[in-house]
Amino acid sequence: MASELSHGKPALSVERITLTFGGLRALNEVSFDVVEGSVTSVIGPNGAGKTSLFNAVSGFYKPSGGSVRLFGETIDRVPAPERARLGLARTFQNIALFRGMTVLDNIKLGRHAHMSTGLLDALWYFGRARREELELRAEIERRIIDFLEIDHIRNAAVAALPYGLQKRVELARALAMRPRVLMLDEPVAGMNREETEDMARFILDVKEEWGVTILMVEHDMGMVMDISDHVVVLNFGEVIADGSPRAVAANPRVIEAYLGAGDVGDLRRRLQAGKGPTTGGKAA
Amino acid sequence: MTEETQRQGERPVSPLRRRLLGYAAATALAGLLGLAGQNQIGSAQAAEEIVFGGSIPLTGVFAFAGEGVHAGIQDWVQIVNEGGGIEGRMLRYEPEDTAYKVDASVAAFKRITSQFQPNLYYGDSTAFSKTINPELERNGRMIMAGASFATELNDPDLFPLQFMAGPDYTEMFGILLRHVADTQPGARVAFVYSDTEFGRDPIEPGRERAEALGLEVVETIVTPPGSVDVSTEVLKLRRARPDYAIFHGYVQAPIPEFISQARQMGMETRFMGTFWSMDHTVVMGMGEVADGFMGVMPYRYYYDEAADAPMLERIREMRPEYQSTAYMQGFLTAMLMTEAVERTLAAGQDLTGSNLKAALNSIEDFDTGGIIGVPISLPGNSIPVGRIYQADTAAQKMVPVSDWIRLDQTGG
Amino acid sequence: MDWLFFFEISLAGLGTGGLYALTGLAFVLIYKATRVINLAIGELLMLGAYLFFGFAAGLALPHWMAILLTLLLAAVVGGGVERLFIRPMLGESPISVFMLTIGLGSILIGVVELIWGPNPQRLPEFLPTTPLFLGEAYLSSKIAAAFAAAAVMVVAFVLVFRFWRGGVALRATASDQAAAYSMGINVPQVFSLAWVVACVIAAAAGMLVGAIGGIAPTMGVFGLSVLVVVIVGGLDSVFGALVAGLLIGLLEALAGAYLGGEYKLLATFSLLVVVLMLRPYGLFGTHEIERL
Amino acid sequence: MRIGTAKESYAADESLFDTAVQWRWLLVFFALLLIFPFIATPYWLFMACLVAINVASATGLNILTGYTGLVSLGQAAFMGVGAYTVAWLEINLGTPVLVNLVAGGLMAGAAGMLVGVPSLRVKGLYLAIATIAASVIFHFIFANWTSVTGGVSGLTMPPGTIFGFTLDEPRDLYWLIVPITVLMVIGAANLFRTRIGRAFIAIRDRDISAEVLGIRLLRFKLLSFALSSFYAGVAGGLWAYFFRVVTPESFPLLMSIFFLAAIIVGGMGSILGAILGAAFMTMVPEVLKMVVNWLSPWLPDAVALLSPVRVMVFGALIVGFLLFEPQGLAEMWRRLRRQFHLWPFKT
Repeated sequence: MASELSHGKPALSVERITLTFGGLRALNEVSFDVVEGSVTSVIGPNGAGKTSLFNAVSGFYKPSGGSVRLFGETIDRVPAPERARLGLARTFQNIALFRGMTVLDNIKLGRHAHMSTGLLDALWYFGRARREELELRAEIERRIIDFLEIDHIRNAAVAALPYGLQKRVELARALAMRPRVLMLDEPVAGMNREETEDMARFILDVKEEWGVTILMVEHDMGMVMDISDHVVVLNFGEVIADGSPRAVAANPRVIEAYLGAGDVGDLRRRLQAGKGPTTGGKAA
Repeated sequence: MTEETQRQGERPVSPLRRRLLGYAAATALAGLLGLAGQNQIGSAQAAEEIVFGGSIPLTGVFAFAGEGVHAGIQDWVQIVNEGGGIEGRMLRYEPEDTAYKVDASVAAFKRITSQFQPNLYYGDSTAFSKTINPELERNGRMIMAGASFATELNDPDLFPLQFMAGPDYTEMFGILLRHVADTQPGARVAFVYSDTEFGRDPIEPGRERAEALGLEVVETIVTPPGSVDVSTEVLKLRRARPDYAIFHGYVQAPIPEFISQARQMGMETRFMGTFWSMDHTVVMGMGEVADGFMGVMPYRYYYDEAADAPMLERIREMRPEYQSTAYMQGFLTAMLMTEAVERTLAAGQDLTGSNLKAALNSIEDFDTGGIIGVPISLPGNSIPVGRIYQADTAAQKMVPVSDWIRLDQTGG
Repeated sequence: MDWLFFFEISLAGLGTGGLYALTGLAFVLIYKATRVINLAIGELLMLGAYLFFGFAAGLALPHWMAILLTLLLAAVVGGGVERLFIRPMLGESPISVFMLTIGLGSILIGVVELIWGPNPQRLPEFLPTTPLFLGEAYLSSKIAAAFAAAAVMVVAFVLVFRFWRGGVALRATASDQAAAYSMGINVPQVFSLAWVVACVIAAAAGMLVGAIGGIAPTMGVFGLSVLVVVIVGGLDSVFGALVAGLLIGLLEALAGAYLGGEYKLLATFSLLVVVLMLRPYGLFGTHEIERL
Repeated sequence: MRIGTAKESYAADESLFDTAVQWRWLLVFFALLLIFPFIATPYWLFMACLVAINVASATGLNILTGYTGLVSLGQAAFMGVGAYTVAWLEINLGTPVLVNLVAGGLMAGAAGMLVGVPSLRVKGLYLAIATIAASVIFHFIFANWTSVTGGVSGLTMPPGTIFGFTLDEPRDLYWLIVPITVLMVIGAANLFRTRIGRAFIAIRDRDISAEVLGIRLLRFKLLSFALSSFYAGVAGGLWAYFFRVVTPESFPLLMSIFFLAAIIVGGMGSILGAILGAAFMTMVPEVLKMVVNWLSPWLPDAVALLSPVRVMVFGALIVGFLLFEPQGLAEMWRRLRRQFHLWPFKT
C-alpha cells in the first residue's frame, strides 16, 4: 500500500467489488488501483477469485456491489462490448481465439470496435471499406506483427499453431484493440521457459513502447516478481495483500494463504528459483 | 477467349495441365451447344407427329392420380394410333414426372416444349395451371387440361387455352347440393374442408348455391392440412347436426375417422365427397365406415355395366384389372383433345392454341363412348355434368344413386 | 357458453395431448442423455406406425405379435441409428447433429415410401371402437384407449427411470457426462440405451397416432407439435414434457373448436414464441449456466 | 502450395482472388454466363434461373448459419415475404422491378430481424426452433390475410418490365436474375473481408469472447438475420417474377430445409459452398430423373422408385456430408484444385 507507484494516477480502480453466484461469494469487497503505466499482477491460490475478478472488470459478470472506474469514469453500466471500445482489452486463460480464422483475421478482429465500415460499405467493399481495411492491415503489419515476431504465421489457421504462439496471437489481437488497459489472464501458463521469457519481454515492451497499463493474473511467481510493479493477492475472494512484489512476498498472510492451499512449497521454490518452471495453474 | 488465356499463362501451371483445363472448358461449351443442336433435331422429328406433352405426378403425394392419368392417356393415344392417327398423323405422348411440385412441373414443361412442339398438354396442379398460363398464351400452339378442377380455372377469359374434362369444384358442389335438394328439400348441410387452396375452393360459392337451392348450411369446418386427429372437428359437427356433410380437399384421410366417430356418437348424417375422394380404391380403403358414403363422379366407374358404353368395354379389354377414376379422367381428357385436333384439321386450320380451343368449344352433344353417360358439350372451360354414386361395401362397388345431373341444361 | 361442448373438446384435446406427452418423452429422453435435438422424432414415430402396418396388415400377424415385433424392431432401429449416425458425430457441434437428424428424417420417409408407397393407409383396427360417454359428454373410444396406453407407458417409463439401474445410469449421464464416465458408467452404452428406449416409445406413439388417423409418409408433421411441447415444457424435463403435452393438446383443441382449424398450429406456435421470450428454457427446463 | 505468388502489396493480399490464373478463370466463367442464354435451350435457361435464385437464397442463409452460426429454418418464409411484397407492389402500384426487389428484400429483412429478436434471450438450437415458429406464423399470414395476399389462391402477377422490356420468359429473366445473384454473391464475399463479416464469424466461433472484443452480440446477430433475410427476400422477389404465381404453398418448411441442406452439402461458411451446394441440390432431382429415364428401357418400373429415392438421396446427402465431408463440396473442390496444381506429384 505504501508503494511508490501509488502516487501515480489510477488507470483502473476496483472499488469494493462483490460478486455472488447463487449465495456463493466469489468476490468480497475487493478494492485496488492499477496505476497508469504500471504492470499490476493479481495472484492467489486456485479458486481465489482471480478470473471472476477479470470477468467482473471486463463486464461479463454483474457484480452485486461496488464499482469499477476506468480513468476516473465509472463503467459499471457500460456493457462488455462498450468497455472494449473505451480501451479495456483482455486475453483469456484458456485462449479464446477464433480457431476457424487465420492469425491475421483474428488480429483484425481486435480492432472491430474502432472501425466504422457500415453494412453497405462492406457489401460494396471498394471505397471506404477497402481503405479502412488496408489501413488496418498496414498498421497491424507495422506495429503488431513485426513487434510480436509473428510475420511467418500471419496467414496460418490458428487451430494449427502451437500453444505458445496462440498465446502470442491472442496478445496481438488484444493490442489491435488499441488498449489503454490490457488485462492478461495467465499469459504464460503452459509455456516453457524460453516462451515465458519471450512473453515477459513482450509485456514489458508493450508497457514501455505502447504506454499501455497492464493488469495480469499469473501463477508463475518468478515472472510476476520480475515484471510487476505492483502485486495484489486474493484469497477466498478477498484482498489479503497489496503492494510491491517484495513486500507481498514477505507478507505472512500471503505465505499462510498459499500454505492453506498447499501451494507453499511451490511458491517458495519458485521464489527461490527466481523464475518458475511451468505450471498449468489450474486443476483440470 | 480460352486460347488467349492459355497463351498468356506462364509460370505456375504446367503446359499439359493447362491444355487439359482448356479441353475441359471446350468440352463443356460443346456440351451446351450440343444441347441446343439436339433441340433442332427434336423438333424436326416431331414435325409430322402431334405431340401430347404432360407434367404428370407419377411420384409423390399425388402419384395415385398421376399413375391413373398416365395410363389413361397412354391407352387413348394407343387407340388413336392403332386407328391410323388423326388424318394420318400419329399422336406422340411425352410425359414427365413432376412429383407434384410446381417448379418440377414447369421444368418438365420447359424441357418438353424445348425438345418437341406439343399441341396438347396435361398439367398436374392448380398452381401449375396458373403458373404456366402466360407461357401457354405466348407459345400459342397448344391447349392444356389437367388434374385440377379449380373454380378459378373455369374462366375462358383468363384461361383461354385451358379446359377441364369435368365439372369444376363449385359445380361438383352444385351437383351434390342439387341431389340433396331433390332428395330432402330444406336439408341441413355442413361443409368440411382442408385448409388448402384445393380445400377452400368451392366453400363460399357452395354456400350461395346451397341457399339458392333452399338448403341450410349449418356449419363449415376447416381442418389443418395433413392433420389426422379430427376429434374436435367431429364434436363441432355433432353440435351442428347436419343431414348431409360434404368433404372437400381431401383424398382419404381424415374422412374415415370422421365418419366412424360420427357413427359412434349416433349421428345420422350422410357423408359426401368430391372427385378425388371418390375413386373406388380410395373409398373401399376406408373400410366398413365407407358404406353409404356418397359423392359426385363425372365419369362411369371401370366396372359399370351399361349398354351404351362401348368405350368401357374397350378399356376393360385393354386393361383387365380395375382402373381408377383418374384413369378415366386422363382417358377422357385425351379423347376430347384429339377430337379438337381432328375438328381443327378437318376445317383445314393450323394447329394453334386458339383454333384448337375453338374446335373444342364447338363440341356439342358429343358421345364419349359411355365414359360419361350423357352426351356432353363444352361451351366454356368445363363439363358441368356428374352423377351421385354411393359406396356399397358389401358388394365392394360404387353404385349410382342418381341420374346424370347436367348443370348446364336446367339452368341451375 | 356451452359447457358440455367445452368439456368434450377439452377431453378430446387432453386425449391427443397424451400422445404428445408420450412422444415428447421420447424426445426429452434423447436430449437429456445425449444433448441431441432430434428432429427426426416425427419420422421415427411414422416408421413405427408403418412397421406395425407391415406386420399386422402386410404379414397378417395377430395384433399382439405385430405390436411386439414393431417395438422390437424399433429398438433395433434406435440402436442402429445411434451407432451409425449419432455416435460418429460425438463432439461435433450440436448444430451439425441437429441437421443430421433432419437428414435422417428424410431418409426414413424415403425408406417408408419405397417399401409401402406414398399413399395414405389405414391401420387394422386394434383399439376399441365402442362409443364412450362420460355422463353426456362423448369421448372417442380410440382416443381414450390411446390416452390410457400412453399413460401406462409414461408411468412405466418414469418408474424405470427412477429405479432401474439403466435408468439411474441414464439420469447420471444426463446430469453430468464426464462425472458419469468417471464413475464407471458406460456412457456410450447409455447413449445407445437412450436411443433404443426413445425409439420404442416413438414407435408405440406412432401405432396409437396411426390407429386414430391413419398412416402416411407425411405423418411426421406430428413431430412439429411435439417440438412445441418439448420447448414449452423444457428440453430436459420429463415432467415438463408431460405437462406441456397435455397443455398443447388442450390448446390445439380449443383453438380448433372456437377459432377454426387453421388456428391450431398458429396457437401452439404462438405459445412457443411467447415461452421463448419469457422463459427461454421452458416451463420446467434447467437454465444452463453459460461458461466462458 | 503454390509458388510464384508473392504479393507486392497488402491490397493484393486482401483481394478475393489472389492469382492471375484465378482471375482468368473467373473471366472465362463470366463469359460463359454471358453467352449461355444464346446457346441454351429453354429448359436449361429455366434451370439456370432456378439455380441462380437458389444460389442467392442459399448465400443469404450461409451468412446466417454458415458464418454467424445461427441455424434458421425460416429461409423459405422470408423468401415468401419478399415474393408477396414484390407481387403486391407489381399488381397494385406497378413500381419498377428493381424498386420492388429492394422493397421485397427490405420487408424480408425487417421480418428476419423480428424473428431474430429471441436471439436476445435464447441461443443455438432454441433459436432454430423459433425460426420454425416463424415459418408457421408467416404461412398463416400468407394464407389468411386475404385482402393483401389473396388468401390460399395467392397472387397472380403480371410480368415485370424493365427499360421497356417485358420479362416474361426465362430468356429475359436470366438477365435480371443472374446479374442480381452475381452482385449478391460478390457482396457476401466482400462482407467477409471487413469488420462486419469478421464479427459474424467471431460470434459463431465463441460468442462470449467476441463481446470482449467490442462486438455487440445482439446488434450483429440481428444484422446477420436481417441481411440473410434480405437475401432471401430478394431471392423470393426474383422467384415471384420467375413463376408469377405466389401462393402460401409456394414456400413450405421443406424449402427451408432444402436451403439448409444446400449449404451443408456445399460447405458452411464458404461463399463457394453456397453456390456449389445450391446448384448441386437443385440439379440432383433433375439428374435423378434423367438417370431413371435412361434406365427405363431396362427397368420399366424405375419411375415409381423416383420419389422415394429422391427423398432418400436428399437425406443421405445431408447425413453423408455431415459425417464424411463436413466442409462440403467447397472443400472437395479445393482438394481437387490442390491436386491439380501439384500434379503429377502426390500431395
